[in-house]
Amino acid sequence: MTEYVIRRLLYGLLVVFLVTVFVFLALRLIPGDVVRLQLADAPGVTEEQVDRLAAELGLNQPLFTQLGTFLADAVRGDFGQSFQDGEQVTTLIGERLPITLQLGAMAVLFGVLAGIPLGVLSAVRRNSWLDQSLRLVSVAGISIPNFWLGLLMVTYLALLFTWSPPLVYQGPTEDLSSNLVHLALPALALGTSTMASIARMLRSSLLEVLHSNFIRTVRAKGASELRVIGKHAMRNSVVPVFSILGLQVGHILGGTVILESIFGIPGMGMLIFESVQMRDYPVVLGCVVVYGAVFVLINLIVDVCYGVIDPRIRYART
Amino acid sequence: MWPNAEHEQTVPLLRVADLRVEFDTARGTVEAVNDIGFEVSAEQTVAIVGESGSGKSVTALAVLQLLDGGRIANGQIVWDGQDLSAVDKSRMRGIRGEDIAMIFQDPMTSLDPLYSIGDQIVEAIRLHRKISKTEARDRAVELLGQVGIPDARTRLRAYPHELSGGQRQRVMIAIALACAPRLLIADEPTTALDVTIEAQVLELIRDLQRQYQMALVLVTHDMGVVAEMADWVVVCYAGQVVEQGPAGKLLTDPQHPYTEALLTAIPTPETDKSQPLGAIGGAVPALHEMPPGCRFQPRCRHAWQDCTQPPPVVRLDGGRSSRCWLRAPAPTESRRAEPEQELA
Amino acid sequence: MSTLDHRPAGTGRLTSFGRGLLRFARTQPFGSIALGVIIIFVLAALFAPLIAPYDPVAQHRDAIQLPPSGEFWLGTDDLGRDVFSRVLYGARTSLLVALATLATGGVLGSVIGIFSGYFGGRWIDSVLQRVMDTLMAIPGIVLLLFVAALLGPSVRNTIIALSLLVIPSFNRVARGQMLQIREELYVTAARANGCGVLRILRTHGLPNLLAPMLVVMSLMLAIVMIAESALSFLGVGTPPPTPSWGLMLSDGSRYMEIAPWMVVFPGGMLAVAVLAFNLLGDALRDFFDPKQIR
Amino acid sequence: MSAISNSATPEPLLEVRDLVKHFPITKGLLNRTVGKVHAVDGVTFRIGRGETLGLVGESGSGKSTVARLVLRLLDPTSGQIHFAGTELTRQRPAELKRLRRKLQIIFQDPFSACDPRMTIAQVVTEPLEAHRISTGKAARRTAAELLERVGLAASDLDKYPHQFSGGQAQRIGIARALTTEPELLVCDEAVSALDVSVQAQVLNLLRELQGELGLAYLFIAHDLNVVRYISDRICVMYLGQFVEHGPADELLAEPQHPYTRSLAAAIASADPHRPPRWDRIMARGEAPSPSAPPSGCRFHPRCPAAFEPCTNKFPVESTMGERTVSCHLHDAAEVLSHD
Amino acid sequence: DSEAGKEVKQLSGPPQPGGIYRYAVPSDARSLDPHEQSSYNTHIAIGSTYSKLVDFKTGPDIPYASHELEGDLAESWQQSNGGARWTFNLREGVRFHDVPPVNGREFTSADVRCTMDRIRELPGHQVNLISTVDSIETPDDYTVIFNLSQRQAEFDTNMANHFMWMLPCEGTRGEFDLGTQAIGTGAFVLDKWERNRERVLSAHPNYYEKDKPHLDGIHVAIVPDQGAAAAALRTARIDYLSTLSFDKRMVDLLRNQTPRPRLAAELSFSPVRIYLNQEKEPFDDLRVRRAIALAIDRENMLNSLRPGGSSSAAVTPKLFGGLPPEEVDRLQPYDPRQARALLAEAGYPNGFSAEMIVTDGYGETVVREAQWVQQDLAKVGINVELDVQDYATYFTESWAKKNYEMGFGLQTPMLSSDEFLSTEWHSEGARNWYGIADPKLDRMIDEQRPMLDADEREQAIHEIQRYIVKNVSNPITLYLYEQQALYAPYTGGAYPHPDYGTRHLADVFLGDEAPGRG
Ligand SMILES: Nc1ncnc2c1ncn2[C@@H]1O[C@H](COP(=O)(O)OP(=O)(O)OP(=O)(O)O)[C@@H](O)[C@H]1O
Ligand SMILES: Nc1ncnc2c1ncn2[C@@H]1O[C@H](COP(=O)(O)OP(=O)(O)OP(=O)(O)O)[C@@H](O)[C@H]1O
Ligand SMILES: [Mg+2]
Ligand SMILES: [Mg+2]
Repeated sequence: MTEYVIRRLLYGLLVVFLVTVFVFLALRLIPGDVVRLQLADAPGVTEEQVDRLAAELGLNQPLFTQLGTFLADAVRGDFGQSFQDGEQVTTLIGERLPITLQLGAMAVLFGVLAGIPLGVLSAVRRNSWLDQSLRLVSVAGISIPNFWLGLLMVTYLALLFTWSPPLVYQGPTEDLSSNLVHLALPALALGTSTMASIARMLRSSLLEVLHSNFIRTVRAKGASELRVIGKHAMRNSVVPVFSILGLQVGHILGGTVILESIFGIPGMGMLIFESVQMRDYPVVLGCVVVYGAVFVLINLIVDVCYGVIDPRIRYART
Repeated sequence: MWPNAEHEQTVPLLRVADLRVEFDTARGTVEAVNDIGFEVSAEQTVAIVGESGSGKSVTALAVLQLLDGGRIANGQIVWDGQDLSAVDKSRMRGIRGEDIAMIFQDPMTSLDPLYSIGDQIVEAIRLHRKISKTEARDRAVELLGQVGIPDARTRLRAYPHELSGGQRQRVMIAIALACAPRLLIADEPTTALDVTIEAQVLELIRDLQRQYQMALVLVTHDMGVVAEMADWVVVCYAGQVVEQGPAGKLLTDPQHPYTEALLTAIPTPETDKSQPLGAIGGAVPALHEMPPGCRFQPRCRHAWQDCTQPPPVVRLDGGRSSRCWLRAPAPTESRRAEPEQELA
Repeated sequence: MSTLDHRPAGTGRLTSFGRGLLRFARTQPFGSIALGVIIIFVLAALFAPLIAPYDPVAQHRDAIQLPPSGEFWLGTDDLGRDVFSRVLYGARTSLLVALATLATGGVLGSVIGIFSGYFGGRWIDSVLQRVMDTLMAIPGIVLLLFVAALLGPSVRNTIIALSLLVIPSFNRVARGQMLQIREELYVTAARANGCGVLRILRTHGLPNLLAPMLVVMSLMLAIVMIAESALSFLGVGTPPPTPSWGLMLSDGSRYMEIAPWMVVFPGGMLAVAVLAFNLLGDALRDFFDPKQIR
Repeated sequence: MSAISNSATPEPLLEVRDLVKHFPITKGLLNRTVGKVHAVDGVTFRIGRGETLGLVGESGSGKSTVARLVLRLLDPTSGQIHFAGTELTRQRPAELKRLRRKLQIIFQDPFSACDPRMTIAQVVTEPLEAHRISTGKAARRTAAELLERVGLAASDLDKYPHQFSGGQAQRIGIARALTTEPELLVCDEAVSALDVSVQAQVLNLLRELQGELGLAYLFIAHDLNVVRYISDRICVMYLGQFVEHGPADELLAEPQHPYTRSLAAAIASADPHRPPRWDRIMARGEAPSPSAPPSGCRFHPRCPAAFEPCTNKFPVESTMGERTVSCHLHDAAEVLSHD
Repeated sequence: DSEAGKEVKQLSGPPQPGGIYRYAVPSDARSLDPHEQSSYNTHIAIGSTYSKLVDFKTGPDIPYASHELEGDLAESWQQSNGGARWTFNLREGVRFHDVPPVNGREFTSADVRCTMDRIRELPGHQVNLISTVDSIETPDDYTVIFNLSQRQAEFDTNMANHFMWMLPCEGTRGEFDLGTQAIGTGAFVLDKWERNRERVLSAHPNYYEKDKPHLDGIHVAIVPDQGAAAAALRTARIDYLSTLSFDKRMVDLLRNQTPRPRLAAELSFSPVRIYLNQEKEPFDDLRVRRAIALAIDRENMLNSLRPGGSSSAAVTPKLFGGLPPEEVDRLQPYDPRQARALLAEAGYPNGFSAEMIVTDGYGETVVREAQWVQQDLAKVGINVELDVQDYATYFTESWAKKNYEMGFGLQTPMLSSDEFLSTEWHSEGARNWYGIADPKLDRMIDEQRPMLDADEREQAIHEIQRYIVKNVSNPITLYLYEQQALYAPYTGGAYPHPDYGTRHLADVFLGDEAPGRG
């Protein structure tokens, strides 16, 4: 198992490295002059000033030197400073990543907590009207863009209940209840598609499992239906659900820009969006590296979870 | 209604009568079991034989009310004087495992792959016995020892995939025996196993049956197994019992053309290699295209015009019976078809 | 049997296709409705110029943000353009983007997956999969913004960006399937019969891959259509004035309260289309499930 | 190792010598090989034209691996396979493909051996097209003839495999195997999955075809009665090796190797008067893993007659007429009279 | 609602002290350093924290966007030497915020010098505003004298520019980080700044105007989404919402809901413009440029896509020298007929095709306006294809590098007519990215700068603009639009100025019902 984890981590490192190189090169390819952008509204900027700023930002060096410098620094945990405001990229990410992770975690939690009962209900009452309507609900959950849900929530909660989410984001340590209330709606909007996918996936895998021989064995022992489903069928159908979660992570971490802006959450999505728009190379790169690492890590965790759930997988890997 | 076999006991432990089981499929409702009936008494071994699809497993599952998507459309399943199709769910759960236990056809897939075998045996015990986990584990060790798994205590932690097919089937047996049931239904317990292992497993079942004084319903398609194990044999074809009787008599003197054909189709050490085997032409009819009348008639070498009518169940001596026009009380010789007329 | 030989080639297939369709209609009522809806959408998109009462970009400046009426069936937008005509033409863009994305991204991802799967375990597989992992580990938004910034927003570039986004998913499924198919007994049988790699891929690989891929496609289509609208929302999708559902949705979102028709119709169409594709996907999965064929 | 003698002295159709197949067990970071599965560990046999060789043994003993090696669906680790005078292991793909026309295989599960999305016509004509023997209508005509030959109807051509019963599906497999007019047919558990009544039909068909076409069979099964019925000679395999070999009836009537005896004893019989077989079987327990075969005689941990040399010395093959056996009990002088 | 349609009035005095004023802005400052950041966000963030020497007048009796000046840190000021020497007399006893390292010490002329020195050191727009300054004299703590290299009539207006915040020497010397901290002399102390979340300000107890500010403090939330901000207004989480890009009707909807907010329409200083690259055909032809100007139905456009506004020529009308809107309309009417005629004259009777760049970086409405323009131009035969670019590409690659044919967008507002004319229309103008090179125009622009007689100079600037409309017709200024702001009904004293300052917050007060009072 440890060997497997180490191996996966090494692959993960390779992936993060590739991502970095790719994004680094791509950033230089896209048009938009970061130096001039910074001097945007300053008429009368001279070429010397442009050159000086470029030198300050390290942009006058050959591309591969820049890449090398970046990688060397990055290994030491230094992603440089934002071109925009000179803030340390690590600080910026340190501020925002936890927020995005919390939001993502809440979304996943909601998706799981709502998706699993829906899926189970659907499978157990297969082909009943309840099943059909739950299926329709879950398909609808996938069909509605999350930002659209977010917009609807904000607008109509204010209109119908004269209630709107808190305006200023508070960290969980500052004000936990405000923090949770603030993140609840976007987590709901974000988690809806996760919920829907889980419900769908769980339904079909549960149906398969419920017809399998070993479930019949459990029934033949005289176990109650609750035990059959809760203890045996669920655990056996949960692996595909986990793989969905692994895939959704990318979705959730990368798909929050609009929701963050709707709910005024200072998360990674907005940071990435703005940094790309402003060609703030160090920030984009820092974000992408961190994102890649989180992605790799979460997928590793998901895979390790497979092993925990399924001894066969554990066995196959050690 | 099947004639009551003249067993020594007066009250059978399990009585299945006129059983009809239906399934709803894409092609409409099909009758997987059309008319099956038999009785099992304490300590007796009843073998249900028949080709694939003849309804053996469905019958076995119907007894435990474990039909997945099917329903009992007709007939009775009487356990110890109680009609099982009428008892409520919780009572049925009490009967499963406690009174009637079952071993399934495929040991490879019949154990939950995610739990250790110890957990699964313990579960079977604790579902019916109010005992502590440790006590249950001790009982599990004992059971594993009985089914011949060495080093039982450490083996409790093993997962099904770590065991060979034979060992898994032994674990299945241990689970079935967990609460010392009065009836064990073994649905083809050895089909997936090697011949040498098969013999060992059958021996085990036989020994345990003696030890626990269980009645045994053995579902199989292997006449060899029947010969070794059964007191009473029920031959099924296409969802019906075509013949039943005491094992010794039935195997040596079959009273239904199907039983007879089946016995000649199986090569034995004595079969003449220079001759073709006595194959039965054609194939078992599909559920949705059953022939009218006798269901075996299209493949029967003795078929004659009466066979287009449903044959009666004819009661013969020694408690035997046969579902065949040939055994009907007043057939005139002239109405018989030429036996040579083969239907290929 | 000689009579059989005179049967024109292809009839067997045609009738079996027809039979398949009938079976589909019978066993998958939801899927059939969904298929019907999709066909209607596609036809509406194809014949938009014939159906649409107005030029979708024509601004009726005396009719700005009018509610649905006899003149403008679904109302007008903030530039006085006919929402009905725009929804029709928007179907063109949206469906084009979605379908073209699947045609490029789906095919590319599948080809990589099939290839990778067939050579599963060898170095070529490892290399391809690391590249796919990389693509997956880049946040989608970065990928999309890059393409938009690099090539500028346009329908074509939206397709490119979204294709990049879906390639890894298709690769995953196709590779998994191929790894399985590779181990199937019928593939061994084909090898024993003297079939070469290409023949095996063509006669066994592709047809057996097609069904699951079709299902993935219908599901991915939903994702792509939603992503397209998100792109428009961020201003890096389909450039105006070309109508697309996503763009209309994002344009109209600011007017949700005063001109709901601006969002209800394109949003509704989007949701219905996605729903239809999803249901079709579900239905296809059930339909192609070998257990169901019996 | 000595070659197994053969009644068909003239050049055999298939001659396999010292065939070995090891599957690597990989592990860890760099997929390094940490062990190997000794699936087939040095087997030698011959099959003459028109002859049937039965291959029996426990599950996992390497029977299927032998079959696949003979067809070159797997590359052997070492050893030679001569087929119709050509050394198969050294052939280039094109030549191999040509040779495969004469070598065909039938699998245990007829359904999974047919692509579920192909019609029977497509299934049966596939080899014809692969070998460019015929295409289109001509191929279809051949297929129709073959279907009728194996007892199906030409009208079945446009059906799909799942529309057939198991016995019919196996006939389709046989028809497909016959398309290229093979000389050797490998039947890997070809009747094991069939119902008894249908099994008899297929066995009869195989015998019939052998008579007509002069086919040779490598017949793998675990039902000894079936193997005895169809085979001229039988090889008994245990953990990748042959332990005994000889004419079918003789071998089963008077098994020499303790494992063979065990097998023969385990044969079921519908005769209710025979004593139960568990009183007869000798091999207790289950076979060890082929990745860690026991030292010396591989059967010794289960052998009731094992004595000291069995645990460390490899048994030598002793030959007696048409029979060979690898067992220390039969070393040198103590030959077949031993019982 | 019986009250619907009734105009809500601003609370009238006398101002009540106390309460927290809460409002939302769509985006936050990246840095608080006014010399590193020219952005609106930075300057409004520090606008009530720092003070300037002079500032634009605001108040109940002053017309919106007046360019009249009043003393801020300077009590009085005069020019001499024909506008080449400017003397500012500073208020005495003005104290900085009591925040280390400045610790509430008195503001003196040394701080003015520190600030000016810093401006001269760093690149940026502000350098241009004092480019004529030769030397600075600080004879005593309360006097500052600027000696200019040339006569400059509008130097005091430059000093009212938002770049001219007076920073404490501690800041310019680097004793605290100007990027993250703002310690000034303004009415409010910046207590907390959490970037992209909120800014918390409290009243400056020693503010030089004794009874101000009225408020106890200000909470500014960063709310990027307009819908969310509107929801916040509706649910009384904020008291004021500005720079709405909502449709008029949407605003009306909000206005008729409880609590009924007050609408203030404030004319933006950002001109909406079409600009043409004169180095490319056919835009080198004045007739083509003029035709484009005449082809746009801008009044209709302004009222359809924006909440209303005003026509404008080169210099925005509210500034000194701005041309009256009526005259602009007369000079540049909507006349597609003539536009077509001009095109025909220029050799394009069937029009032509061209590409127009536009960015969504200024908000979606700009892209909508571009579509409007596209259709108007289509009517006269000019087939325009829109190229929507992201802001970075648009700004640095296309516009500034003259890598375009036509462009459509907003111009960052400038605060004096000279700034407009000399940077954009002068052939050597720093932002002349249009290829305008008209010697006569250059001469006219150079000549107006030193004119001390206001009337004479105003006439000259009018003349320049007439010349630009008729003979340059590029960039074609279409209009200024109104920015809408909604105030909760319990607010009073809000008289903002369209420059980037927020000094007026010192006058704001809250009524009794204000939730911010509890
Ligand atoms: N869930 C089901 N739905 C539809 N048909 C079913 C179902 N279960 C069983 N059947 C059908 O019922 C018939 C009897 O099946 P059953 O499993 O009892 O046969 P069997 O005698 O046990 O055969 P085998 O020897 O293959 O186990 C078969 O034709 C089978 O296809
Ligand atoms: N591709 C493979 N990789 C690794 N091990 C393999 C592979 N194929 C077969 N083996 C191993 O080789 C041994 C022999 O397998 P083989 O399938 O030949 O046995 P068999 O005699 O045909 O068994 P059965 O009766 O179950 O079909 C087994 O232990 C099997 O696990
Ligand atoms: Mg069965
Ligand atoms: Mg095998």
